[in-house]
Amino acid sequence: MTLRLFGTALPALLGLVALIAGAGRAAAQSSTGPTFWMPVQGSTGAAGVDSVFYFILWIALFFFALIVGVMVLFVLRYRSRPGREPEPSQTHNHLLELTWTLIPAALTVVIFGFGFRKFLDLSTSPANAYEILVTGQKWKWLFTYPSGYVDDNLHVAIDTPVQLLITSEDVIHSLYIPDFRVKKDAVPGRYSKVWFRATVPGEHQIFCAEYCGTGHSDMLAQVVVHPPGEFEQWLATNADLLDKLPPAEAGARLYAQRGCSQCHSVDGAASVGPTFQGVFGHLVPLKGGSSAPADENYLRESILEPQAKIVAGFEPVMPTYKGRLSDREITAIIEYIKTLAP
Amino acid sequence: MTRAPERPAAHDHVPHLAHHFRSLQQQYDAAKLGMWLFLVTEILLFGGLFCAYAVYRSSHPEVFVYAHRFLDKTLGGLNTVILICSSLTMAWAVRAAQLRNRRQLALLLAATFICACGFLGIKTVEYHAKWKHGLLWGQRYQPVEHTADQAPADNAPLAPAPTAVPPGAGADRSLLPAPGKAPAGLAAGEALTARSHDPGNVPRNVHLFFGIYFVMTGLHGLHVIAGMVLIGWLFVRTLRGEFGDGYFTPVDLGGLYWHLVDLIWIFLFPLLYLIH
Amino acid sequence: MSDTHAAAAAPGSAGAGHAESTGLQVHIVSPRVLLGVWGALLLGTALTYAATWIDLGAGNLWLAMAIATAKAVCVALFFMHLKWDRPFLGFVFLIAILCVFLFVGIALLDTQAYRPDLIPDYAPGITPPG
Amino acid sequence: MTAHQPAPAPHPGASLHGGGAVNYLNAAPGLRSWLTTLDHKRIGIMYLISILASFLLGGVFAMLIRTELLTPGRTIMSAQQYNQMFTLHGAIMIFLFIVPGIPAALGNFVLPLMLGAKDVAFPRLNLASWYFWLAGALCLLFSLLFGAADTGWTFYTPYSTTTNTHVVATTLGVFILGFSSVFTGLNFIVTIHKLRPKSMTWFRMPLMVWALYATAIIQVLATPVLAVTLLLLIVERTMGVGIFDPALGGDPVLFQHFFWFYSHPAVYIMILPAMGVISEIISPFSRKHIFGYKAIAYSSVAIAGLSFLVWGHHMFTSGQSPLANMIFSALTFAVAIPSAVKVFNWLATMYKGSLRLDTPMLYVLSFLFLFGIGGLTGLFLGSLATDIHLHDTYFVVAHFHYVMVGGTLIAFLAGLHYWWPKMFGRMYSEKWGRISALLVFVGFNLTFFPQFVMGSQGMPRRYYNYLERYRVYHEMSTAGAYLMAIAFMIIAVYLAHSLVKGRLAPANPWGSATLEWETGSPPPVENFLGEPQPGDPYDFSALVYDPALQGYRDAKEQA
Repeated sequence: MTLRLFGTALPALLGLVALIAGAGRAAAQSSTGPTFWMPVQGSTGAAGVDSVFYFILWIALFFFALIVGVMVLFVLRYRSRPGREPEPSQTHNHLLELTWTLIPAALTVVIFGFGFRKFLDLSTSPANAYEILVTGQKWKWLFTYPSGYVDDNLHVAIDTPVQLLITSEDVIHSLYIPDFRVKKDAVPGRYSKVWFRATVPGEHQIFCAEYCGTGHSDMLAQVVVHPPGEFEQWLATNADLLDKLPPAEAGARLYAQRGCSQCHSVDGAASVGPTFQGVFGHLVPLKGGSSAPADENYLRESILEPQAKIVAGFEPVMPTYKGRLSDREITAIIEYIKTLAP
Repeated sequence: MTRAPERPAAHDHVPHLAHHFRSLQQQYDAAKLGMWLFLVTEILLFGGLFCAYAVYRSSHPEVFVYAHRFLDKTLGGLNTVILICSSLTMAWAVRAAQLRNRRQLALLLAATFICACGFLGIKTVEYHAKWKHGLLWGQRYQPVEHTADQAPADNAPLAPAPTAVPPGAGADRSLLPAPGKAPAGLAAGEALTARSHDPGNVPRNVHLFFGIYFVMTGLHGLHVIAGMVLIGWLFVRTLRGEFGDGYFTPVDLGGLYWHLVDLIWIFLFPLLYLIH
Repeated sequence: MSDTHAAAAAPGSAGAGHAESTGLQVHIVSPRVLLGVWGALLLGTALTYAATWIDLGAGNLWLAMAIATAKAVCVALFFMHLKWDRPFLGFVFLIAILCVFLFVGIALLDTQAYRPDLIPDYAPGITPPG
Repeated sequence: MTAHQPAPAPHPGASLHGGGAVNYLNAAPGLRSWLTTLDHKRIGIMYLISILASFLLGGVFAMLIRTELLTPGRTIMSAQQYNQMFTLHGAIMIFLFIVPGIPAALGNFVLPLMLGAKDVAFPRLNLASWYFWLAGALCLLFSLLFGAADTGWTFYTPYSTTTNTHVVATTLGVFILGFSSVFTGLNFIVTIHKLRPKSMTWFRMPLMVWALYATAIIQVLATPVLAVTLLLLIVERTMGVGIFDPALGGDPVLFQHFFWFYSHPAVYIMILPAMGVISEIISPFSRKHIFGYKAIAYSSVAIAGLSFLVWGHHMFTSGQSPLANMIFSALTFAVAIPSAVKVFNWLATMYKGSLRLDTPMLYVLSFLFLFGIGGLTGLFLGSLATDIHLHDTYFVVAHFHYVMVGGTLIAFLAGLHYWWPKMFGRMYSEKWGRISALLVFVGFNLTFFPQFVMGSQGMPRRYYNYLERYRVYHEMSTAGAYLMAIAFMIIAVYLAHSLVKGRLAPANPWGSATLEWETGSPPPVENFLGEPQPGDPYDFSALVYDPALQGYRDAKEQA
């Protein structure tokens, strides 16, 4: 019975070991491409982190194989069966115990040192880094460029050191770019710094890694890594969109970029907040039975003092946008809402 | 630990010896170790608050220096003295119990209880004054105009209306018959009037100090109340004559608890009231 | 951890007595000691109070803490019987203190180290009074 | 050795119902006699029932979570419900099940028996701790019914101070549970120091006792800090004292220091007793003296000590200063060493033995396998560079579950099967025991191994929705979870069945040399009918197998 059990258990567990090992090997010829364990190495820092990862992986695999190997060996050799008596052996052996205390001790010191060195590379940014202000808010990332232009995706130039100044409007978020092996909490009331030098053009996923409520898993964005020269172009065309575009169109862009879209649909579907579709010029039923006409003033007030009038059936969860949207921007958004007839 | 099974198990011959102990000595040692471990948890409980205090004092020294002046050194000092006296009576009560002096034990427990009441009474006066002047935590920190001048009059209920009195003089009313030289009180008064003349000097986030003040003294106050319940219970058992025959473990343990409450106040007083 | 090999407990000194019917070995603190400690504590309080009149800058905090610690030691040793009890109880007490120091120490070290990142006086939820 | 026992067969208290012998189970009838009992054995059983109930509840939540995650976006519940689910799953499994699991349930039952004591030092406190557990559980249930917290079991500020769910009820529940945990720990420390018979010296104590001792130290020293943290959180929510809320000038990172000062040692509260159980079982089932007794004993205490120095490794990305990061990372690796020592000693114990692969031993073997993975993956998270990438991803979730489920839960099952005959005087079905042990092992790996991969691929934890690229891992994980659920149902069935139909258990079915096996199964109310004679707890030379008993007895004793 027991034997049959292990007959079935063994292949399973050995298969697992083989899987990890194989994966480790496949990865060990570390190309920049994605591997079984790690996503693309999209930045200069990534390679360093991965080298530590695989270093530890090999040590771990060695000890795991050792432990399980010895265990399985003993089970096969010493399992009790008719006529099998335990053979006498030492109940302790200081030399042996000292060895298997000191070897792991030494190894951990090495692992720590290696990991710490790479950590320093990650955390000390070059002086000439291009600075971008990152603001987390429920449930949206905002990226403010030196020009003052704000976008909802992180656009950077390839092979340029970029320093992110990260903060939060409300609760703790965490900016996480797996391809760059970069993660830093966005904490209200402080600026955290993190830097990278992107090496792979194209889009890279941004997650929020610190739990921040209902929309936590939708608090996504992209890093767009521009080939040489294109970043400046992109910034120039987007910088002054309030001047370039008619208010309603600019409002549409702001609606998408400044987080309105997280809670307010434009297709009539209610989500965290009421939809924008067909709001303007109609009576809005308010909490407590009364109602209010949705004119420019009502919309402006709802943006600046969201708690003033709560639409019936919704929670008072919207943060104020006082100081976060300029007057012109608010006007533009209102113009956009006007265009959203049912 | 009042739950320690000191009470005699019905079938026992030796009174007060629970069935699973071999000797009273073993039972007594166990109870004592248990109580000390309980005190350890109390120390770490307050340890958290001391940590918060240390962090905010080091990050907002100006707030602490400014705000502590609104606390009344005199009342704080008075409470310290009261607690020290209660510790004496409690320690003496243990001696009385050991010597089986039931009457003395009852008296000393009563004295300790009265001290505790006094302590809470004075705390109430202080809290009330803070409340009156809006010297509270978080958004409730809404100091009334020129709180500064009135602050030393915290103990108004004890003193004649402080309005006419020069700033700071209010403080000594509580102790001295005539208004006049109470260095601490005056020092506070001058400092405050100096500040209240140019509000530019008033640091931001003063409410942090009061948040910490109320949390620390509040939790300590709760422990005083718990101690009073404990002492009251010991008092009743004494009247019931349970500690007449040299059995005194509960008194001993209650004493340990009460001394810890005193210990914590010994640190709270200088940290909150006597910042320089 | 020798305390477990029990029985012969605290040595009864000066005012030592023990309750026959219980056979407990306990030290009974003499009134002289009690009053002496009480006096010392009052003196300590007066000192802490007085210490605030002289200006030692940061020294004041440490002075106050030193006096408070001295008072605490008095209470622990005499009122709480540590002087005559099993040393292990004192050891337990010290472990607790040590833990608090560890906690406060590291928390302080870290918060001071990251202070430069903080936005000074950040408190949007507070409307500054006055 | 068992001279104090009346002649065997029928064994003292060997039967549950009547059968002559009076034991702790049939001594006093009626529910009331249970709810007011001061007998550590009965309190242990009450704890066992309660924590198994909460394990069922937490397990149901786990299945709901895995079902929801079967597809990206909505599968069966809303994001809000999902967030409350994983919060409750965490809070219930940690504070109601794993923390009290081995110490309060199994430990309460066996500790005095192993020491040769009549009871724990403070039986009333012991009962009180159970009632505190009950009160805390009720608080959590209340919050569950009226809109449970959606903060995650970590209650991070400022989210926990601003969300409009019943955070106060949940935190209050956890706060109260803290008392039950402290009282258990305090009770154990005093019991171990003061209630051992003269001849039970420190180094004759079974390693389980050492483990419980180390655990108790952490419980007493760490839990109060959690208590004050939760108190501050509660006053913050109810009165707006802004100590941790940045909106009021507070510091949220300080909250994390507070929280992890308890919650990291807490994971050792969860794993240390498990290690004790392993040490207890591996030796008799190998018929070999435990290897390196002192090393294992000291490593337990060492882990307890070190556990207080590493909390900051939960905060490498939180804005903790690089200095603190370095210190904590370095210290974290120090904890790895005593754990490694234990594993090597366990392996060495099996060397040249005669291994009986019964259910408890199968669980021990899968513990070595799973805890091996759990421990080694800890290296990735202790190392700064890699933790930055892996922190708050499924890699952490997998690591945590490999240690807490693969480690603690598996050891709990091992202990439950090992002591089951002693607790209830009945043997369970060995066949089904082995089958379900294997199912649990396979199901567990299928559930959590894929989470390592999706974690290092970047999948963040606590996500309701996820990118298509992670789907396959989630599907594997969910499948494994169902397999495990089936295995647990099988276990429940055959254990329940054994209570009524199981073969009567002998006093010493496994041939162990610790004292609890010297008394009847189940033990009499007084634990021992005579004065127990402590010897070397891992010397089996005096024991012989007696087919008549279907168990072991002292060689000198007449059958």
